[in-house]
Amino acid sequence: MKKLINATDDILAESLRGFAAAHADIVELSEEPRFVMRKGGAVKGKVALISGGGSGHEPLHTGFVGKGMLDAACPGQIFTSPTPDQMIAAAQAVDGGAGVLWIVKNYSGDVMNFEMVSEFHDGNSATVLTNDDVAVESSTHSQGRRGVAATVIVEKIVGAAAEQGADLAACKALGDRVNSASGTMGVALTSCIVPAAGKPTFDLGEGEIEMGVGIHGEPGRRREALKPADAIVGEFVETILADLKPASGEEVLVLVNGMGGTPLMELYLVYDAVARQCAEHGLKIERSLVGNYCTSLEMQGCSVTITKLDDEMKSLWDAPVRTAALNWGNG
Amino acid sequence: MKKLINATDDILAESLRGFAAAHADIVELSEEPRFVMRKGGAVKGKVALISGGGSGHEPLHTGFVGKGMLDAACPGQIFTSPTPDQMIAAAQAVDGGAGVLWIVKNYSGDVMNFEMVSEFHDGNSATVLTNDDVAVESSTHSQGRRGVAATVIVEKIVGAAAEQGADLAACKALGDRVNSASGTMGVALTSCIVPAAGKPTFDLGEGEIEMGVGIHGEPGRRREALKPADAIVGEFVETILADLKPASGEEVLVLVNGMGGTPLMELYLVYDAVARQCAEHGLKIERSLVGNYCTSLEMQGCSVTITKLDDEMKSLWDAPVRTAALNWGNG
Amino acid sequence: MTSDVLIARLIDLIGDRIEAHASELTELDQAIGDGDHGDNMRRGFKAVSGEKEALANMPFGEALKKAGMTLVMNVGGASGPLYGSAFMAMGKSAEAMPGSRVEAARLLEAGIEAVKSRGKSDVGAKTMLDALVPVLKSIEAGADIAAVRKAADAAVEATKPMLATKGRAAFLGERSIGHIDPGARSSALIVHAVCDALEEK
Amino acid sequence: MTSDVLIARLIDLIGDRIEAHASELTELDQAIGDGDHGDNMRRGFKAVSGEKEALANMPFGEALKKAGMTLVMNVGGASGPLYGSAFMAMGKSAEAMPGSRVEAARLLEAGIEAVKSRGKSDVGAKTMLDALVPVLKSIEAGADIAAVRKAADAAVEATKPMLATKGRAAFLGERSIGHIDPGARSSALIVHAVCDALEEK
Ligand SMILES: Nc1ncnc2c1ncn2[C@@H]1O[C@H](COP(=O)(O)OP(=O)(O)O)[C@@H](O)[C@H]1O
Ligand SMILES: Nc1ncnc2c1ncn2[C@@H]1O[C@H](COP(=O)(O)OP(=O)(O)O)[C@@H](O)[C@H]1O
Ligand SMILES: [Mg+2]
Ligand SMILES: [Mg+2]
Ligand SMILES: [Mg+2]
Ligand SMILES: [Mg+2]
Repeated sequence: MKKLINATDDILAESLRGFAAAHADIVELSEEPRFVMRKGGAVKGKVALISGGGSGHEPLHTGFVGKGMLDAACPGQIFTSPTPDQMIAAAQAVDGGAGVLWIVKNYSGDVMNFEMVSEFHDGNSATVLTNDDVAVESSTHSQGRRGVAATVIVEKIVGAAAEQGADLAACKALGDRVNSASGTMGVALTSCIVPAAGKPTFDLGEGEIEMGVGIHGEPGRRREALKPADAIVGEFVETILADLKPASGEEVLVLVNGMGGTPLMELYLVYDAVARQCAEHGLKIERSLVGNYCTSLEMQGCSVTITKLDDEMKSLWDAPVRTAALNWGNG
Repeated sequence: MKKLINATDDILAESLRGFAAAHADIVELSEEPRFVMRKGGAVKGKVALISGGGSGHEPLHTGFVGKGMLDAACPGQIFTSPTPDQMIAAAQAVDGGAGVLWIVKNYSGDVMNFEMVSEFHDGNSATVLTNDDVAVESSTHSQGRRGVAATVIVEKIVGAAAEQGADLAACKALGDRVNSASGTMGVALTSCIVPAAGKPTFDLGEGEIEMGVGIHGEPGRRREALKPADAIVGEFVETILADLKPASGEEVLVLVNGMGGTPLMELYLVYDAVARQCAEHGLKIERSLVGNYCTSLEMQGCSVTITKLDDEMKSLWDAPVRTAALNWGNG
Repeated sequence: MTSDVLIARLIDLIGDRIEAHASELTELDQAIGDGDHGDNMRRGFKAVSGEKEALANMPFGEALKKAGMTLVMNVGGASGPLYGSAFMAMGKSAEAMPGSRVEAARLLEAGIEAVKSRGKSDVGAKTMLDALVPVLKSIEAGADIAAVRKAADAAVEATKPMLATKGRAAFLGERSIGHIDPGARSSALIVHAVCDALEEK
Repeated sequence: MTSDVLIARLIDLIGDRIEAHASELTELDQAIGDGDHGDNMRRGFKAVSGEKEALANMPFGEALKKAGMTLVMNVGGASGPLYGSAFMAMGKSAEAMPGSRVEAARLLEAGIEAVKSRGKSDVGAKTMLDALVPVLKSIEAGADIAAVRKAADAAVEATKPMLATKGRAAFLGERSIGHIDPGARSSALIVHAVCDALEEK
């Protein structure tokens, strides 16, 4: 295992300290229990958006804390859901009296830990569960689908609505709507290495890829021979559109998300392929985002997310945001 | 070689098309000759900043084209300086009558190609040559030092000055000043793979790192055993400070730059180490940037740049910028 | 053995066994999960070990509840709330050390019920329940300590051909078949440690 | 051979040789450079091949100038301006096909001078000059075609122990020693191709 680290046990603490120091104008860090919150804490009268999940997906979620997006993020150990004490402390710090919206990716660990919060903490709250990964056919399991990169889009759009004063019920409804309007599929060219494990989660041969991979190095649909970007994107787009069933001429947002180890040059090449194929399907890409947003440590690969847009979602996407990882519209 | 690509010969064209499509609100692409320019082209009366260099360092330079930074960027083939026709066409497209400032990284190929431009094209122009890499002791060669990540800082600061109306001589002087105030050193944990070569440029053993590596997979100071982030950063900081000789209490900007394949989590951990060590040296980090800005394809590793700041540089750093890769201060 | 001695021995023995098998658990989790189960368990039981003194001086039920809470607040992931809820539920179900086979079975049953309701799952989904429930059955059937151990090990092996329908492995569908469930294995490790403690009596 | 035939043959022979040795050039460049020299040379001479018809119908000197410009506008990197400047300078130095050994030497010398001034370099810096200059010397010394070829190959080998002080390899310092310079090798390939063409005469 080759990483820019000191001791395995200190990775998370040191990385969060570096993050908080580099973005001291945007966030504040609580080390114990561990959470990152918007600088200044609770905003009176505003619904507080709190997300969290295992670490190793940076900038998700800490990089999305700030004005117009999350009020707090609770980072768990690498690939491990955070614990209820973190969520409770974060809620106490950022609840501005209008309630808390939890944004949770659909993994049993995450779901159970967030569920436990309500057993220890009361307060007005609701939960949006993201489950945008279309790779795994839902019929073959009872766990539902995984929440992956569309979580970024949910956090951005609902974050803007909360900033504009939407109440808890409206935020919850909007979050569910964005999630349902989104589909994602990913591919891995290489495995990630969980530091505590010290070796790759899986072994891919020189000519192999894992189609439909998750963001924890979980296996996906199938392992197959490396194929051209156009063919990979072809399968992504077909699978996502079969799920989303957009109308022809429908407006969409496209997120090409790097898994952490793939350079921008390749991500833009993938975006080019997605754009060509969306055009063939008669879809209009109205908004786009290309970069590393929901990663899986140093894994090489990418995911593509397509979200059907309506006018409200478009205007909320464009609304000002000021976080470490997304920053636009600020005077 | 595992990359998200179609044919090797099409990588650059497809990636640039994807880039231009994803950022159509910021840039325009000329495919033949190849350059990316600020949307709308020449700004009358403003010094035009043009940079360029081999591709594979994304977002450098195309990702820095836009208001407050570059007017145009000329991407060469991967790791290969662009050709004079690209530079000439870009200059014709963006020269607003106040002259062109070329920003060139110090590599013989880049220098020679940019030099040739003046033999084919006349017009008022000046060149800033960046050579911030302190890894290679300058006495052992006559090529001077390489230009690496500080180029980003030069482009940002001079870009802001040009946007505010500085003339060509002032832009040139400022660029030289920022370059001289900057030092960079990098490390590779893995090699990059040039697509046309199809295999890694160098082989590093499982426990080896290349200290002082460049951004083309060129070997650096020496190969050695993997060591903790603190020790790597220690050598970086010592070497850079020996070169910059900052006063105690001096204000600095720190750029922790990923080489393309290293996740943000590790880059922030490196930033934490840099911050601790700068504090020990009595330096005040006034500004910082952490992320993938001057990369080397999928190479794992990072570089650290320290720039001594004065008040003018600080205010120009903070000035609005609107590019694909850096975006702040815009209403 | 008095309750305080038993609690202290349980903490030591479970902690040692988890520590010794942490990489094995992680490897199992790498195959059908995300490769953190060993580290999760180790972190959790290290935190419990850190409270050994305090726990040993509590009534048995209280100690279990407190240990469960410690697991919940330190482990995270799926195993944190599951083992945490199990220990908390066991602590609630019995004030004192179980004095008989029947009481021991009741205790374990309470833990199992908590896992089922927390995980919205049951046997056959290729989870820790597929180790815990067979162990409970063997206790109820009157097995001696050696037989309980055997039952645990056999149950772990039996998760191999199962298709996962709960937890992270469920995302693999058919590809989850042929691998041992890491949570079943960690449950068996805990069962073994408990057996060791009881033998010391 | 008439000028048009020679030009066409040179284009074909150089192009073939570069194509056949592209990976070798890249491998040499991976060791002490950035691994693109093979691809650079191939791209450049492919572009020249694309203009074969037009070039063959030009006066010899014009064709060299045009070919040089094509290299400059298609190669990039260090080798683009260097080989491009060399060809342009050779084209400027001679209007017609060299008719004698002395004229041939003058032509090559013009190219070498252009490389020196474009690259601000000279022999001994471990560059293409360390292949080209020995070749010029052998021509001036009256070597036959076989001997010129040998001189080129020996010169390439002789770059191995050199310490690079120009080009990308210079950043390596001592670590550049022990490797052949890729540009010296590509220069030798071109020299070989020219020798082949002349032998066909
Ligand atoms: N819904 C559930 N019900 C019962 N056990 C479960 C459930 N989900 C997961 N598990 C158990 O948890 C184990 C995984 O734990 P761990 O790796 O620590 O958490 P995570 O899956 O969040 O990474 C699985 O092997 C399985 O035994
Ligand atoms: N200043 C120079 N003078 C003469 N030759 C040079 C100089 N710089 C580089 N070269 C030659 O160019 C070759 C490298 O060409 P190439 O790999 O195509 O360009 P780059 O180094 O820009 O990647 C070197 O092997 C060397 O022979
Ligand atoms: Mg986990
Ligand atoms: Mg090059
Ligand atoms: Mg796990
Ligand atoms: Mg090269």
